[in-house]
Amino acid sequence: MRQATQRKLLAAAAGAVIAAAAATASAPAFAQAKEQFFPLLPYRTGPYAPNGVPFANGYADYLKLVNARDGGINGVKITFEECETGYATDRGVECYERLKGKGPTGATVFQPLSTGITFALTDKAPGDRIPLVTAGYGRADSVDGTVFKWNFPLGGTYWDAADILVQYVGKKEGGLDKLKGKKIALVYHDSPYGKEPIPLLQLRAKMHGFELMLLPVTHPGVEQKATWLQVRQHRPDYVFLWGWGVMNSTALKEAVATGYPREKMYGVWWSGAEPDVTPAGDGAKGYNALTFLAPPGQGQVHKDILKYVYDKGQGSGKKEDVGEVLYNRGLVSGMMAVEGVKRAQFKYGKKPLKGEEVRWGLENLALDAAAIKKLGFTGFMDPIQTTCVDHQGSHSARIETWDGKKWNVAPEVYESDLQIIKPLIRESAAKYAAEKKIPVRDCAKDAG
Amino acid sequence: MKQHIGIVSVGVLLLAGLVAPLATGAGTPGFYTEVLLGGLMAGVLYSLVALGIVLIFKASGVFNFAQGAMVLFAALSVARMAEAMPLWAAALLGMGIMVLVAIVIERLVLRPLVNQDGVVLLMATLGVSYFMDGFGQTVWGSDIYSIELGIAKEPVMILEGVFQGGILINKDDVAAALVAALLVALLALFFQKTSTGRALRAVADDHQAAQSIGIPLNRIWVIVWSVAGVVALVAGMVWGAKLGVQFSISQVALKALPVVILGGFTSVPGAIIGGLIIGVGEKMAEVFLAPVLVKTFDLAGGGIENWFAYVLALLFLLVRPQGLFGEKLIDRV
Amino acid sequence: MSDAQGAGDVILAVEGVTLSFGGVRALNEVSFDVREHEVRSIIGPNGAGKSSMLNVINGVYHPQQGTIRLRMDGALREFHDMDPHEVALSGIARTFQNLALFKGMSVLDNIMTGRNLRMHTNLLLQALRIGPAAREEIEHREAVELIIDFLEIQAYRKTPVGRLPYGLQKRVDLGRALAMEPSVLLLDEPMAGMNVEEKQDMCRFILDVNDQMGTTIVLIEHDMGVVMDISDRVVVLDYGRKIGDGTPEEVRGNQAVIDAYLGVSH
Amino acid sequence: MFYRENGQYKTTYGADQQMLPILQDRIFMAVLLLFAFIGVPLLASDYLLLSILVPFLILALAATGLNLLVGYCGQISVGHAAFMAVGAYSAYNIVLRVPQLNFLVVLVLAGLIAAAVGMLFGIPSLRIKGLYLAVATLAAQFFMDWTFARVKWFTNYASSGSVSTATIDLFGWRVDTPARKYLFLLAVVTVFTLMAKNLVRGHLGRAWMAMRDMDVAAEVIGIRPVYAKLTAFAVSSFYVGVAGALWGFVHLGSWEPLAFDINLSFTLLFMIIIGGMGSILGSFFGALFIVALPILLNQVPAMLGLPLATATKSHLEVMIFGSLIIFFLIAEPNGLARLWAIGKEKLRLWPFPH
Repeated sequence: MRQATQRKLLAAAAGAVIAAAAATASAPAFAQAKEQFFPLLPYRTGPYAPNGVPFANGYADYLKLVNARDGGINGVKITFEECETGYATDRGVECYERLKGKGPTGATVFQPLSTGITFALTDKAPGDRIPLVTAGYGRADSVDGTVFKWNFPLGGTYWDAADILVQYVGKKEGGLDKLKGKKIALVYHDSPYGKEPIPLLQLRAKMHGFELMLLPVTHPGVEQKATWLQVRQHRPDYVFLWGWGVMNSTALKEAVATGYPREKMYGVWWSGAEPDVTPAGDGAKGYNALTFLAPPGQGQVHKDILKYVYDKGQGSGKKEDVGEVLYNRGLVSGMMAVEGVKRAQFKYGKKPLKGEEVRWGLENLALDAAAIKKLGFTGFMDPIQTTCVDHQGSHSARIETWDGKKWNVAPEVYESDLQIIKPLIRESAAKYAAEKKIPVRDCAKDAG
Repeated sequence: MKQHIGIVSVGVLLLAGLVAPLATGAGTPGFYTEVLLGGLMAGVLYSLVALGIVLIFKASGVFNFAQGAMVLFAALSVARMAEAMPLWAAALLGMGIMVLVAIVIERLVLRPLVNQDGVVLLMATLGVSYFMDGFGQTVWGSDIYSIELGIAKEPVMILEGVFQGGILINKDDVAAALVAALLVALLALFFQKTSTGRALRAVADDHQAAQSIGIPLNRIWVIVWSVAGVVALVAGMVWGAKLGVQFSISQVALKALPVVILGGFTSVPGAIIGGLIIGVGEKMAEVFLAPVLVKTFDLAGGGIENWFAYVLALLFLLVRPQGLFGEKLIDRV
Repeated sequence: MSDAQGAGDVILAVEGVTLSFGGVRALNEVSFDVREHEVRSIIGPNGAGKSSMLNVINGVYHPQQGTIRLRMDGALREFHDMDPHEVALSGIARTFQNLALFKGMSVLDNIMTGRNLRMHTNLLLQALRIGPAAREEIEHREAVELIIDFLEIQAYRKTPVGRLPYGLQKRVDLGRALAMEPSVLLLDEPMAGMNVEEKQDMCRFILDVNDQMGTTIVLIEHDMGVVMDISDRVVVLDYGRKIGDGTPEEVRGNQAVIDAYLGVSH
Repeated sequence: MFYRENGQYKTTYGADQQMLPILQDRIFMAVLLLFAFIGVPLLASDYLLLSILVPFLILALAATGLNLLVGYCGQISVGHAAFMAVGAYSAYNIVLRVPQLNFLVVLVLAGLIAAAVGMLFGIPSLRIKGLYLAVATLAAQFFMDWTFARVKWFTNYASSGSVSTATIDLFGWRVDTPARKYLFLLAVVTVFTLMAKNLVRGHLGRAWMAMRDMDVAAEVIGIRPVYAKLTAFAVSSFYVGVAGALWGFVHLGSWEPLAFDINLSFTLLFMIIIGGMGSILGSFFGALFIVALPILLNQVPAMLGLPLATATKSHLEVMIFGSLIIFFLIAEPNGLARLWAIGKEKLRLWPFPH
């Protein structure tokens, strides 16, 4: 008898599931509200959650700030929805499909914070006419707007990062020519993200005669004993760390355990946040990382966020985490998306805009020092200016060092060497265009 | 006879693999020793997870896929509770939680599935593992948390006179090894000296005999799962102290499967030795063999330690299915 | 009784078979033969090695010593370390003491598996189920229906075997073996646990098989009445040794057999 | 009342051996297929097509493949995503190197390559089973993941290790819109499902089930274990390989080895446990359930006015998966497919249950 009831319940549950699936299928038609919809693809769970959470909080908080402080973007209210990706590509694609049609005008712009998901969405975005902003990650060759019309790696790519690191250690050695005979090890996350800088480093290695050791670390990156034993065996002069999530802190711990000096370790900008160093405790002291925009700390925009968002109990995270490295990066990413919309509103009017209209805005972004100051981001980013050919807009970065308590950013600004990177970008983009049979845009004719 | 040839050849191969790097001069003796030690340390952690699995398998015939999730859950509990109380109190409370977990698992999962096929139970523990991963992170959060055992992380250089370049030793590694050894000794005492322990051994040897001397099977399961829970707690604390308490702990525990295959499903010494062999084997392979493979086949990097354990276990299975110390299995019609 | 057909030539010969597990000898230099068309019984107390004997003939166990010969294509041929499916191919079928039916399948499918060794259409044709595959399936279905009619289990065709009462399951087990159209049929306690009526039915089936299909039968059974009734010749095992061999009357008078059974039976 | 088989007599064995012996079932299936082929593409939104139906169809195909091995032949595998990867990378390389080949041919070739690899890793099943076999399939999982990440040839020396595909072109019909993707998959999956159904009804299927239920008895009645087990591995890997190729080409478009990691293997296993082991229909139920659950979790609480945090939702999701696995193993080991069958049984008797 009991079993029979159980079965009935089960059957009912199964029926309900199927019915509900059918119900969600026919998405309700949205009234033409004055709203701009922002899809968010965070990862608040899984091995990368420690890094995904602050970024997602920063991004969401900025959108909340714009609504609370300015009443939206020129009167168009921002709505947003999160869809957890767990840093997994297939989940990311599902989330993209789920969110791309939401809101009165569809999704404004996607920022997946995952190079793997970016690769997948790069194929889909042109069909759906939605731009992708990948500030500081994604495909390095997508700088080329003639091929990658919908991608915007604003502010920096991994080729810039790798190039700047080589320049920096060259300078430390007393000139790039002094790198001859040196050994540089790349300890990288074994995914498109970690592999992205390799072509540039190989090119630089050939140019300057240093030896490049490639040491991949498998997802999620908690097993690095063997990697660091190899570091100990070969004693490279520098270690470049291209890690993400738990991999970074593990790398630092293993470096401590194998006695590799942290002063000779340089992380990419995704390996230089608080969750990366704090688990390693004092062992992380002396470790360096790049920071391209948004160093840690608080400025005008943070004051606004605390006032308009957190003091009203609307904050996405904890109050004391506002101002962390990755939080700030989320903030800047959110801001650039909003500025893209603002720019597009100049051309298309102050109404909810479609993805392809926002794309134009992102391609014609011009944030100079004055504009940045007005937004309250002074000291958190460099000026940025995009064009049809250059979807990146800024090629500079700084070096920060962990002193055991906080990140100290050195004042020098480094610029990547476009002489070296540009041909690489052109070559790679051309290969992509040929593979996918994409027509190349002519920027002189096609401004919109 | 055929069996012995298989074993001997595997042994010879393993030994050859061990000696090869030295013979070919791929590393200095000092460095070689460091790799060996690194492997042993990784192996200790595998052993600790495998130990829990073997205990449960011995007493209830269940392969506990959820042991990794239990390690994570225990470590998360201790790490988060230690934020509010001294570590020892958190650890004690953690033990209490693991006993509670054991009781719940016995009531809700094992009892209804009694006498089911081994594969069904395996899948059930896979379900338990998913549940505990989600539950643990819901209750305790999904950041990286640290457990501070108060041991310095900076390595010490020893034997500089003996080997060129000396050998780096980590105090926390040594501590981990000591803790593991202590745990095994305690378990041995528990099984030899206490009446509960002896009863557990009786069950392992013969289920019916155990029932006939009046030990309720349910209680035994609870006890065994509790013991395995405590083992998980120790593993979690050692691991957590070393690498931080984080979701991925639960995944690395998959490696315990090849370990118990190598050591034998029912052998406690097998779990320890199997863990050490896998640990040493994969580090040796990664450091010495992978660069050769990479050069020969122009691979995009090494990383063979990801599959080395499984492939080793698979090959081993083909020559000796019962593992190093396991009991021989006979199929009856 | 099947005397009418008369005992034919030797179809199966067991010679000096010894089988041990670890140190325990389950069978010790056992020899006997089976003639075509006869009903040959193997009896003995529990643990005498009867089922081990069938397992050796079946190829489930490989004996340490001794040979087994089977008549194939008119001549007795020794088969050496054959695997069970090879034994099945050479015409020996078997039922099991503890039901070994495929419990997830219907009665029909269980019996159909007995036809498997005669079904040869390849994977692709089966997947498409066209032409030869469909024809083959129907052809064998017809053969199986004959068996179902013969065993009087028409009503249970599509029932999962697990739901049938014990006596009917035993019939399905027999049906599965018959579907192989064996020349020799090994029956391991086909009547164990049955009531009198069921036993009578089963006896009838066995004799009909022996009569109508001419199948040679090797039978293990505990019910002495049944054994003495339907067997042409009987082998007696005790502790893995053969202690008696002959017609039911001869065996009944054998002192060694009486001694062996004294402790067990009356 | 209307679901009765009274008066439907079978006069030939051919008629009795039909896939759906009851007339009403045949009508239902015909209507369902008609609706799936004509109604759905007209009515469904792009989101429903791309996010639910496309992954549902592909995963149902993969789950069917896994079910042939685990549910029908009783051989456990916790590494089937590896064979999906083999299918996907094979298809990628065939298209890359022989671009003029029709994609349907590519699909079959990819499946065959996966089948060969599957058989290779199935060889240990001849000696070992259960847990022991699990380690063999885990070896397949991790070894194949590694191979595709490391051997540059497989990814055409892409520096990122990620590969991307061009749109499929079938005799000039481009599979690019959501509706076309859906239709293409539906056709492929329908054909393969029919073939799977035929296989399990034929003598090979009976051999598999016999191995599963009682391997010694199966051998004694003349079934060759080598043949039965290896064909199960081969056919299963073939299906999964085809599914992998479709997953890469139709669903993802571009992917990296991580797309076929161990979690996908577990997901496939969960599908057949929840859906029903040893049931083709169950594979579909399981796939639908697992594809739909996260989406429902995302949308239903919000509809009820209980918005959940993103993290809670995804933790809740794994908790629900975990509990459901245990629940089904305890309460209904034959999964949703069995519930369906019970429902039909009830309907057959309705409205007079006695």
